[in-house]
Amino acid sequence: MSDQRSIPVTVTSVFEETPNIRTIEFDRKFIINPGQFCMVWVPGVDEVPMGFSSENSITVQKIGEATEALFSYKEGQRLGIKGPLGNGFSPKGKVLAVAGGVGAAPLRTIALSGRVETFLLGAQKESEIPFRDRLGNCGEVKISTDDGSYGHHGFVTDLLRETDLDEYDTICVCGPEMMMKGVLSVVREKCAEERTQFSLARYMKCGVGICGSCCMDSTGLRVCRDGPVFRGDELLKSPEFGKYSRDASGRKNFF
Amino acid sequence: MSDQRSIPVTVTSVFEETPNIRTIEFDRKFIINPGQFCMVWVPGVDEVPMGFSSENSITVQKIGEATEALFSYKEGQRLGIKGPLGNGFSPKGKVLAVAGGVGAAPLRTIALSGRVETFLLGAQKESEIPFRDRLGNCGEVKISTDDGSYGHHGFVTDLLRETDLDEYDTICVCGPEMMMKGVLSVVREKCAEERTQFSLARYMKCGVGICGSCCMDSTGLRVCRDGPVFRGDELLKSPEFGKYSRDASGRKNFF
Amino acid sequence: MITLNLKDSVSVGGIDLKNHLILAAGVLGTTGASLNRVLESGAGGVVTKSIGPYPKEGHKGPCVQVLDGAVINAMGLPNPSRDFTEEIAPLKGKPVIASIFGANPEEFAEVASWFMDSAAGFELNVSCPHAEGYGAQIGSDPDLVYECTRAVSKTGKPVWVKLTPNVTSIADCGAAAERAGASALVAINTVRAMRISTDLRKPMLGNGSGGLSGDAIFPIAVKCVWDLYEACDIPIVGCGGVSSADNVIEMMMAGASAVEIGSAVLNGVDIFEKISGELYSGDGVSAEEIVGCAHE
Amino acid sequence: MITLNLKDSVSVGGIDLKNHLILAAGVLGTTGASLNRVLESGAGGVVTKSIGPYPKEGHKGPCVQVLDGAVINAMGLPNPSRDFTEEIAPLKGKPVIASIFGANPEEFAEVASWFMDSAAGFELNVSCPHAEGYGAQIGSDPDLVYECTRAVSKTGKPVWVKLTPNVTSIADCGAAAERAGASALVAINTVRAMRISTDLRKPMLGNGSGGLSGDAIFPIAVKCVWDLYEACDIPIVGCGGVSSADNVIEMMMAGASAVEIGSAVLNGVDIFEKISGELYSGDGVSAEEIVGCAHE
Ligand SMILES: Cc1cc2nc3c(=O)[nH]c(=O)nc-3n(C[C@H](O)[C@H](O)[C@H](O)COP(=O)(O)OP(=O)(O)OC[C@H]3O[C@@H](n4cnc5c(N)ncnc54)[C@H](O)[C@@H]3O)c2cc1C
Ligand SMILES: Cc1cc2nc3c(=O)[nH]c(=O)nc-3n(C[C@H](O)[C@H](O)[C@H](O)COP(=O)(O)OP(=O)(O)OC[C@H]3O[C@@H](n4cnc5c(N)ncnc54)[C@H](O)[C@@H]3O)c2cc1C
Ligand SMILES: Cc1cc2nc3c(=O)[nH]c(=O)nc-3n(C[C@H](O)[C@H](O)[C@H](O)COP(=O)(O)O)c2cc1C
Ligand SMILES: Cc1cc2nc3c(=O)[nH]c(=O)nc-3n(C[C@H](O)[C@H](O)[C@H](O)COP(=O)(O)O)c2cc1C
Ligand code: FES
Ligand code: FES
Repeated sequence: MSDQRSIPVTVTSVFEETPNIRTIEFDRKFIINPGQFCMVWVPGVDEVPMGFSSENSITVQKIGEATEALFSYKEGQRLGIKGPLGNGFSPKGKVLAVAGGVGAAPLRTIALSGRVETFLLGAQKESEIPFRDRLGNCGEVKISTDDGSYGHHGFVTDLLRETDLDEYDTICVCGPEMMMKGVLSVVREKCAEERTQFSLARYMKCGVGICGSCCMDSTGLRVCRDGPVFRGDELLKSPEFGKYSRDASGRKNFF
Repeated sequence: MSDQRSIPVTVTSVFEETPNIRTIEFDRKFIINPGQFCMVWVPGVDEVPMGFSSENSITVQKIGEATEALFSYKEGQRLGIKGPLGNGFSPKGKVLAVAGGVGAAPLRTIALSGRVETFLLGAQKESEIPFRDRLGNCGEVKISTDDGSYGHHGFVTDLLRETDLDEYDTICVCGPEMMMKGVLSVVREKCAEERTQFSLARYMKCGVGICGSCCMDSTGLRVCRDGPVFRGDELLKSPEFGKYSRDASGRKNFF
Repeated sequence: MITLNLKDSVSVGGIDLKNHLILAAGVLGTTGASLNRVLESGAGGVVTKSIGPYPKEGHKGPCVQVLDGAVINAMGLPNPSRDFTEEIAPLKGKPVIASIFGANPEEFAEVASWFMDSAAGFELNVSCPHAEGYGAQIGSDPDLVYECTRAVSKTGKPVWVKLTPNVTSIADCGAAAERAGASALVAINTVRAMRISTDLRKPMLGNGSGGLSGDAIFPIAVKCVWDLYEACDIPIVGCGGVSSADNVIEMMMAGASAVEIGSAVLNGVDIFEKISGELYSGDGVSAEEIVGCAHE
Repeated sequence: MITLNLKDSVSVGGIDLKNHLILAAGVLGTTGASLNRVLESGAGGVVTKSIGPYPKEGHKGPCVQVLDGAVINAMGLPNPSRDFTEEIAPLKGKPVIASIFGANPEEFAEVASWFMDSAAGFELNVSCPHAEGYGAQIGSDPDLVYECTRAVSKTGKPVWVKLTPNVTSIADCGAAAERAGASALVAINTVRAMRISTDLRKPMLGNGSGGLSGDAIFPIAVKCVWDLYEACDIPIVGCGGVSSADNVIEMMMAGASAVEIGSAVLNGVDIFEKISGELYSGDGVSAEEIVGCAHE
């Protein structure tokens, strides 16, 4: 039973990616696999899962109580970081990254290591694009916006459909589940589901694989520990992926 | 805080040294320094300190409840052994061993390793001499008996007085405290107290250095952990050595 | 090491198990799929997450810290309440024990009524140390233990009562459950505990304090099992810090007829398989031979 | 890490100490020489072995097992009784706290009377979990805690009352001691526990069960200190599993004004010096600043 405790860190800088997304850098580097996450303890508020967006940062989208509290964090303030947690991506060979919104955060760690050939990034509108010019040295970055205010007018799945997947050895995906569901059907059409890796989000209470709140149907695999990254062919078998997830109490919510 | 737990052992043989002394061998070898001891758990009875008389044996003199119970042990029966405990002897160069009765037990471990030049052994009478022909290959074994029934008629201190201590680098002593007190005054006369090492016995409840029942005046050193072996020059400063010891309740008993 | 002989089925407190190793309540027990996974990976039975009369979201995080080889948690009994019936419906017939809680005998009876069909039996959580009005707040009072147990034992289904060590006398609570018709006692739930981050100057759990589990509490659990074995005649299920086959044997010698395993799943969900691998052998002794043998 | 500023003297519950680190009762406390050695090796104060109205030999061995990073002991309160006065007489004027026990208020008062001169104050052992008729058998009943405390607080000397975690509410016991005039509360004594040798099929302590101490109980002790800090106004001395400077700070943040250290002496008698070395520095904060700060 190895320790999984909250390590205190001090915020060293805050970068405003978009009006709703901020990258918080701290004074401690964690040894991570790309796609691993941490449980971020916001003292007095809550503890929530966040992907590492680099070895010493998280990138937070304002959603509710904990993320709003995080949003107000300034240099010098302290957080607890429990991690790295989960399996992370296993990028091999040429990598295609497919991100929706803040889902770019964990994919950025592959890009920072110079291993992403092509990065497809979808956002609602130009002002909502995170990590602009901060994605590391990818071969190519293609952006889509729902309203067409920047890049391709449409969804990131459109960009994906145009892409010759045979050129890539690994496809790594992270974003809202309905977007990932769309990605799954595209890669399936192109018979690439086995080399596509999806980073899932489920309600996480412990993050370390003991409480069971993040388990997927019908394998019972824990997103926090057996995941968060699962292969497309695994997800195709799941009655849950793209259909529902469970809330804090364990009740199902359908997307 | 490293483990100090009772390890179960099975008795493999019992050797009758004398009518009152038996050597109990068990199926597990401990890595010991000569002079280290163990706490012997006699299930259902008590736990008492005993020197290792070899890496896989203890040698027990029948005295009271626990030792009587041990005395009845047969092959196949089980004991708990906590150890090795304490510092043990630090024999260097040519070694002279001086034993009284069952005090020969811890000294035997030096002899078994072939490092004893001369072994002086005192007993009450011939039948009470332990380890006859079983002391390993000492250069020489000299025996005294109180009643003269074997060897020198008199005390082991007489043998010591006749010995040229300058020939030895280390003198290791174990036996009843009054005998050791005698030895201390002989070695002191011969200015050898600094290279003489005495193995002491005090009432031991824990054996691991936490309870305080074995502490010596006036240093407060624990016989179980800082000892049981102390140099003669240290003991000369002790107001306790050769005068009194404490019983199970901590009250002083004068010799 | 002593090994056990595993018969076709192990019956403890009215419930038929596949072996002596049971998943403890609240650990990987939120969904039917997860419970099924643990059964498939070698558990002889599983206890569900504790289910109460109303859905609960539980405490704010951090809910769990794993430090110095121990776990502290303050989940706050999150549960989907009645919706949980559909989680375990597909497991009907398997050794699934529904852990239930309530604030009074009526609530216990009501929650129990939902699982009459799907569960092999009930485990009453009168022992969670960090849930206002529930758990240990009931389990510390032998009269309330009696009444809540009675309310569920009336159903005729096997009722295990899970006790808290955070009382002056666990034996009194066990005896009350026994009088009320419990078919087994489970000991123990977590031990009241707290850690504080000296850097952040705040308790490390969102709820402030929580419950200690894992290796650290094994000696406490053994003692509780021992005391219950002396005081009661119904079977005891040992729980707390079990992580090896030797721990299982030790619990049994103290008086446990089976054991529950929680925190040790942190070492891997295959912990049940691993322990069984060491615990059972063709020429092992029968469990009856060693249950309580250290009392002799 | 936060460090503390060490003033010339630290006063806790009416007793002047040399620093915040005190040797816990029953550990290396059987003789005056041993207590003196611990003081010389850096302890800010020392508590003696618990002394009772009659000499006691204690339980049969094994009395102590150190396993899985924890200690279990069942010494059985061995003590020389009144003879102990001569042990600590030479230490007069030093921060020596006499731990005393009795079966009733009269016995407590009598034993206290022997040490009026030699001890800086008293610590009442109403918390040892393995001594028939003494210790926790008194400490589990707030009324008895009140009476025994009252009997000694009448002497006018500082009285610390050492509490057991093996109760439903340690706060109730602490409040009783406070009402009776205690000048500080010490939390905690050992936690009821037992280990069994699966090879020998017998409990590993001569007495059967005993008390758990060391690292394993630190989170339990922190919680007890926390609860007492919420319930009482007199100073609290934290005890249980403290083995590092960070542990000291954590206990203080939970509400302790000083700490006692027992089992960690297994790491070496110089543990006090080692911890002070890390705990204190010229630019450290004052202890008052952090005592109880995690409650805010
Ligand atoms: C593995 C993983 C990685 C993630 N990485 C990022 C990231 O890099 N950046 C980012 O902005 N967000 C990330 N999230 C999502 C993030 O955890 C939620 O946005 C956050 O928990 C919302 O908390 P809140 O208190 O602000 O919102 P609340 O008001 O409490 O809830 C709003 C919604 O957020 C989700 N949520 C709340 N609490 C949790 C929880 N404990 N676990 C999971 N979901 C929760 C639920 O869907 C909930 O309905 C990740 C989630 C997971 C599971
Ligand atoms: C370091 C050390 C090494 C020893 N080595 C040996 C050895 O190799 N062979 C051997 O025969 N004896 C040895 N002894 C002595 C042995 O421990 C006692 O003879 C034994 O404990 C007696 O126990 P009992 O129950 O039979 O006697 P009891 O009837 O209980 O007591 C008789 C006397 O034995 C001594 N004694 C009893 N219990 C203890 C105890 N827990 N610790 C210390 N002394 C005790 C006391 O002096 C007591 O008065 C050693 C003692 C020590 C301290
Ligand atoms: C994360 C977590 C959640 C728990 N939830 C519950 C619960 O819902 N109901 C319950 O009775 N016990 C619950 N427990 C207590 C365990 O069932 C078990 O009694 C305790 O953890 C001791 O066993 P262990 O040391 O094997 O973990 C929980 C324990 C943990 C660690
Ligand atoms: C060997 C041993 C003997 C003890 N004897 C006493 C005692 O006589 N009186 C007492 O109040 N506490 C006694 N205790 C309890 C300690 O004082 C302390 O409360 C407990 O060990 C927890 O602290 P620790 O984890 O630092 O050891 C004893 C503990 C040990 C390990
Ligand atoms: S969040 Fe607890 S098991 Fe995944
Ligand atoms: S016997 Fe306990 S300290 Fe030596």
